[in-house]
Amino acid sequence: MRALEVIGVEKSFGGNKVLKGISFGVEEGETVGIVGPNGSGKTTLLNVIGGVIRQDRGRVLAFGKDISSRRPSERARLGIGRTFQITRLFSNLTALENVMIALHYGSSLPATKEKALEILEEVGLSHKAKDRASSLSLAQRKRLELARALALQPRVLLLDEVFAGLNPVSIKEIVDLLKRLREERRITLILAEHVLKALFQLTERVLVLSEGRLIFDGRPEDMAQNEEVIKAYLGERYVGKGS
Amino acid sequence: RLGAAVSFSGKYAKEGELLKRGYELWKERVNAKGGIKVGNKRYKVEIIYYDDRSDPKTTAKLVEKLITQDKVRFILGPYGSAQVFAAAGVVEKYRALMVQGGGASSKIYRQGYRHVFGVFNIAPDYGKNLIDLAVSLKPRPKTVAIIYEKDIFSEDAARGALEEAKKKGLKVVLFEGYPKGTQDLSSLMLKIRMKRPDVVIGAGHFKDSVLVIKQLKQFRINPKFVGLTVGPPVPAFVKALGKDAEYVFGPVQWSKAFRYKDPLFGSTEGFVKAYRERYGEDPEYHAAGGTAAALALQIAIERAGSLEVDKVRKELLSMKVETFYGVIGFDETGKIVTKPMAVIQIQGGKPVTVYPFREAEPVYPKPEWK
Amino acid sequence: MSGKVLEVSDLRAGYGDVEILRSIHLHVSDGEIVAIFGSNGSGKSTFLKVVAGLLRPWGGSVRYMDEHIEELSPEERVRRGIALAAEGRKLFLGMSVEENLLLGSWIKRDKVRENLERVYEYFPQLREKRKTLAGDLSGGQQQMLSIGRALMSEPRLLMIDELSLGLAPAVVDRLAQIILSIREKEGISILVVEQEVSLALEISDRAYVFDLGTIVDEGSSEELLRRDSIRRTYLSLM
Amino acid sequence: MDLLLQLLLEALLLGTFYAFLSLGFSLTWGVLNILNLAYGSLVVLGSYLAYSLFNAVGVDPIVSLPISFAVGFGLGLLLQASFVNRVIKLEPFMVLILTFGLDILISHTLNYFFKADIRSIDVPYAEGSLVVGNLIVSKVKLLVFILSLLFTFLLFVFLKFTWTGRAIRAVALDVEGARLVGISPERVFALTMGIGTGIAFLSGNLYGILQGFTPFDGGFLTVKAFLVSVLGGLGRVESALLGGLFLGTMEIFVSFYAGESWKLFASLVLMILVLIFRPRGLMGGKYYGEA
Amino acid sequence: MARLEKVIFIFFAVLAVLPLLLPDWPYWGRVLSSALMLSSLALAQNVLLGYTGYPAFGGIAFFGIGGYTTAILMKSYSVPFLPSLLVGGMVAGFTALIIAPPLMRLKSHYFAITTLALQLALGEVVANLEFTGGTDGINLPIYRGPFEGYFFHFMFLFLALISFLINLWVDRSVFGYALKAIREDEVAAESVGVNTVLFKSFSFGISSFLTGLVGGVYAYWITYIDPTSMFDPLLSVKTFVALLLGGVGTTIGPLLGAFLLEMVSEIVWSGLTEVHGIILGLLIVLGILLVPRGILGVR
Ligand SMILES: Nc1ncnc2c1ncn2[C@@H]1O[C@H](COP(=O)(O)OP(=O)(O)OP(=O)(O)O)[C@@H](O)[C@H]1O
Ligand SMILES: Nc1ncnc2c1ncn2[C@@H]1O[C@H](COP(=O)(O)OP(=O)(O)OP(=O)(O)O)[C@@H](O)[C@H]1O
Ligand SMILES: [Mg+2]
Ligand SMILES: [Mg+2]
Repeated sequence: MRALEVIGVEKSFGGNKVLKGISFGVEEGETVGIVGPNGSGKTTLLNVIGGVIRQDRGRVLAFGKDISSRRPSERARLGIGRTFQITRLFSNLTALENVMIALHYGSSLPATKEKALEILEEVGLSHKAKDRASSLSLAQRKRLELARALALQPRVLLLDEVFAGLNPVSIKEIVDLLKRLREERRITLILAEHVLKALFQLTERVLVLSEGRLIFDGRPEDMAQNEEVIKAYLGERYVGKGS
Repeated sequence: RLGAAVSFSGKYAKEGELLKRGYELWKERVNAKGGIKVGNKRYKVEIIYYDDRSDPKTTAKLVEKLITQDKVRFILGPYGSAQVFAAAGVVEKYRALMVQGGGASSKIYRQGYRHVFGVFNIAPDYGKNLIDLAVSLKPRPKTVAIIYEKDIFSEDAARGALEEAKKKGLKVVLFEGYPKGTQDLSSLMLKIRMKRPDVVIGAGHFKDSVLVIKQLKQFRINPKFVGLTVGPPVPAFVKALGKDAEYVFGPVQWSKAFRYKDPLFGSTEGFVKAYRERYGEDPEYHAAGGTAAALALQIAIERAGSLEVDKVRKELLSMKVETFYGVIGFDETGKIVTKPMAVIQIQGGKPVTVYPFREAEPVYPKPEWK
Repeated sequence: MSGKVLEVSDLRAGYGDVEILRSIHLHVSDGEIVAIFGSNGSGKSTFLKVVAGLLRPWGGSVRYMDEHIEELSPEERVRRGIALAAEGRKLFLGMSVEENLLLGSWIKRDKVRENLERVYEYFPQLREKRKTLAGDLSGGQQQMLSIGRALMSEPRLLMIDELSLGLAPAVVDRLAQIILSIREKEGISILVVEQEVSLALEISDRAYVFDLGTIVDEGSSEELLRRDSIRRTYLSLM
Repeated sequence: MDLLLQLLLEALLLGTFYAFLSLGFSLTWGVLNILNLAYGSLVVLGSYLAYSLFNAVGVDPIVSLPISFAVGFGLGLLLQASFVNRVIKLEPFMVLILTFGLDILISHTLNYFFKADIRSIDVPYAEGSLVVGNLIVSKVKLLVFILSLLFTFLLFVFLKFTWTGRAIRAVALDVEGARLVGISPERVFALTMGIGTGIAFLSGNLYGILQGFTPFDGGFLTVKAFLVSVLGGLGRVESALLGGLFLGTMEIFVSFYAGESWKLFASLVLMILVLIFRPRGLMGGKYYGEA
Repeated sequence: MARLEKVIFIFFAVLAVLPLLLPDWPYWGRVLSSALMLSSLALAQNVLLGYTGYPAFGGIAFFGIGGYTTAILMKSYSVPFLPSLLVGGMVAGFTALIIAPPLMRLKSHYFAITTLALQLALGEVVANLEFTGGTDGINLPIYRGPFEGYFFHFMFLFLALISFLINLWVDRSVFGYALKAIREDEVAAESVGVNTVLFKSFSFGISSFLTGLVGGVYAYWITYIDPTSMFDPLLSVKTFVALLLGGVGTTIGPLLGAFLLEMVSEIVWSGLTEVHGIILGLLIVLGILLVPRGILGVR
């Protein structure tokens, strides 16, 4: 079954067309990378799928259900979890509480707490459980966002630049974590990402956005050969270096 | 010991000050005679005052404080119907006793309160008297505009005027209220200016009266008859407006032209004289009302020979005494039912009684503003 | 002058009573590009904040052009030529791109126009978006604006936190070129925090490696690039 | 027809005064992100200053205008030095309460010294009114109108054509960001607070000429200033003018056709609707300090 | 924390027997009632501001609604007190629930001021209508019945207890966590599955229901109400000062703040009646400058 289907989505901000007729589908358990120049509309696209932004035109289907006009919270409960490019944590609450809130349809409080701790452990943040989210460093915040999204038991995970600002060690850890999740729970992953090295370890399929248009949909290897993609996104030098 | 929460500041500062003078004059007079006689003991009178800033809920709070904290059982009323109204509930709740000469709204007496008495004729009489006078003048006016401040007293007074005007066949071209504390009546003035009424009645308090006159002049509105419920008899009215105050009419609860005997001052004249000696100007009705309220309370206490609220209350209900202020007697609801009102006009910078009996002839129609 | 634009010794700093930086020794010479990398949460950003004056050091000394600046306010430091493109960017989100840039030249008001042209040359995207509110920019565009604004004050020492954060590869490339050419043309010193180690070492002359609030390694970039420990931890993984 | 003209005239005169009155308020709001609930009381303070100067020393209330501004400016600096700098870091809502406390403090202090009596400054040469055809204009209103217009224009020029204006806004948006480009936020705060309070005093001076006032007028003046700021949208002098005229017109027409008593109600409801449906004011444009 | 909360229950118990112990009850009864009333109001607002992050500066609008509903039912329809009160609270609560979705799109001081405008506007409406008694206000019947001198003390004590329990529940429950998430970041809250509109409306409704109840009891207690006293911005301020003084977002803070503020202002009021306004203003200013986070503040 298709985990996600985006059909002809358009969005503009005050005359500025940011998404122009985007359509694609993602199978359950598949991992898809979204890349593209800065300002090409990746974040906007994730926001439309997550429901934070309402599209002007087009539809979004999840597991066959039309969710185009559902609230973000409903989508979350349908199993669409996400992280934000510029992190949006509950900054005055502790890391633990941040995760607990996402778990809030769980059972009793102590049980929830235990579950939350487990998830923090999973993303390697259990030593910061009692710290306030606002005191975390950038990378720690990213991990916490991931933990919070995982707490929803998502079937689809939208990740907006999770690797940005992470050092190679952390990147490796997160990559491994995501791989494991994919295997254990068949989670569908959609990553908007600039850290291609990390991305390519995870995915077999890349979508390239440019000025709000989908200009490429295919394997990473082919992407590096695609003239248009090179011009719009990668730059000559990247190709030169070879990947 | 008595207590009073009166307005010394705010909208009603002028009237409140006069009321206090009335209380003070009474106190000094009584204390000079050795105090109030209860049974065979005499008690010196002491009055605790608080300033309610012309704000009813402050009044209520202060009266509550007087009763619970200062342990006062007998309250001399505040100035202003709204204030009296607010105080009344508190007095009733604690079963204290209030005699007041500062609130005239008829609403005060419609609450079924048993511990509140008042020496003012009720507010509709203010309006009624003004209209009665107006229609008795030649040439008989045909149209009237009535504007009022939206407070418990003024609205009541304005309705009195409205009813009387209808009864006497005057055409009411404007009947409109404005909120408390309004400082600019431009839009009302524009309306009056359009309707050109013969009579303008303004129901409000001192400050409103001054404002109405100023703005009538500013908008060059010249009715034949201008009557204001509160203000004209107060000396400060003339002071504030000078020449513009001339020929304005105003109803009074009491006039120094009254002729009565009095147990404390001997007679109305005696009261006027005492007041003049003490304060250097003639008394008007606000002060007189204060003195009269206190006097009524005193008489009731002395007759009861006790400081128990219930006994004093019984005496108040049954009393019928002649004082400088007129005959004081109350009905079941606590309002005075035994005395007349009058109307004055400012002439030569002084209020003179022109109705129902004439110290001087009323000047009518009123000359234009200059 | 000792030839050192920035010289930090035995610097300690933290938040509340948690010590984050313990005894940092670091310097930047005139015209040098220095990179900082290291594990997450090791205090890199904290260090830049201290140099920019946004955070008071607990101890140690910070000297800029041979003068102690520990007590100076951030704005005074800007006046003397220290600019920071901060983590979290600190842009004026409710103002247009151009206004953000203009304000970057607050202390060089007479040369606004020139500076503006220069920055637009470096970042043509910003010229296109110059009427857009900074808050409506995409993440990468904001990063450019942040660096552009820092350049507007004609700094002597330019500090950039997370240089390539969220930028498309093409932009990263260009940025690397830009950094080098800025140094070339303007002869200023640059201190960058960068996670992408190969990039960091490529553009810098020297580098420091942070871990847990201390410097665990340092040296010329070429040297570090060859060093085994670095290769193993930071470069071989991918 | 005459009536309509008359009403529009009144609206113009009143609205322009409201516009000027609100400028100081919207400035401190926009820049310092301080919703100064004590603003009205500061205005009233200005009225009492002019009143005292007039009654005690005999200074003409027009001559006292520069004095008012200077005193207000000084007071602004003082306020700034004594707490605004500390408060700026607090949650906006805390500041709201704080300034309300300040409002209570000022109004009750005034009440203590001046009592709650209604005072007025009578300008002898502006008494009475002009009659043009069937229109009637009170001279006082005309005078206040002209002065308000003049000051509004001056402020417009200052904000529009100076670097200071830009710095002021930068600080409003991101204090640390401003520091990073070399602006001293403290100085900008001081300046803004000074100008804002100066305007409060100036308009207080005008208010005193316009009509009677009491120590407790501050509350509803704050409401007016707030209304105008919200109606027009924050941040621009033009918006304030629009907001002022809008409010003035509405007040005049509502009080004429629906009665004086519904005036405040109408403006409040209007404001609520505008806030909910056009939170950026009628002129659009984003508020300062909002991403 | 948990221990401190036990202390609060003891405190409530003490308050319950206090009427038997204190001499000069009418006086102390009044003071304690005021303090308990303020506590309830502060606790009610705490649900909204402390946990949900919405400062309903004009929350006293619902005090007015509750008070007037109760008063009108009792006076014009001769409904007994308790049913009237309950209806009063519910009218307040439902009104809040209904207006919440559009109103709560506004945040921070925009929300604060809009609710304040609402409060003033309602005051104006009430002042202009006939059946509300207009500006004249309403005189309620006077309570004559068992425990005459203590009745209102117990009523307010009961309300404060209820409010406190609700706060405790919110502080600990899953529901409360959802509110806290809204307080911190609504977009993020939505993204983890919290229906923000629903939850914040509920929070507003609960807070307003409590506020409405307090208004109803107050009206009956004070016996005379008018628009200025029931929609009084000063009461809003006092509520929030109590709340902020004690500590927003804690269960005990509001109680502590309210008692502190009421005791201090009682002392000031009875000792220095003439200048109490000045002192009150000064206290607010100093209080916020000195303890900007509240005595027990967490945020
Ligand atoms: N709220 C908004 N209002 C107006 N324009 C917006 C808004 N949000 C985004 N934009 C514009 O839409 C375009 C796409 O932005 P988006 O954040 O989706 O880009 P992106 O692909 O995620 O870029 P990056 O890689 O830099 O994060 C940008 O040009 C941006 O300026
Ligand atoms: N405002 C703050 N209050 C308390 N602790 C903080 C604060 N900011 C950062 N920290 C802590 O200080 C440590 C160092 O943070 P810093 O941001 O300097 O790290 P960094 O090296 O820049 O990490 P990253 O690579 O993730 O950006 C972290 O453990 C973080 O939790
Ligand atoms: Mg993005
Ligand atoms: Mg960092």
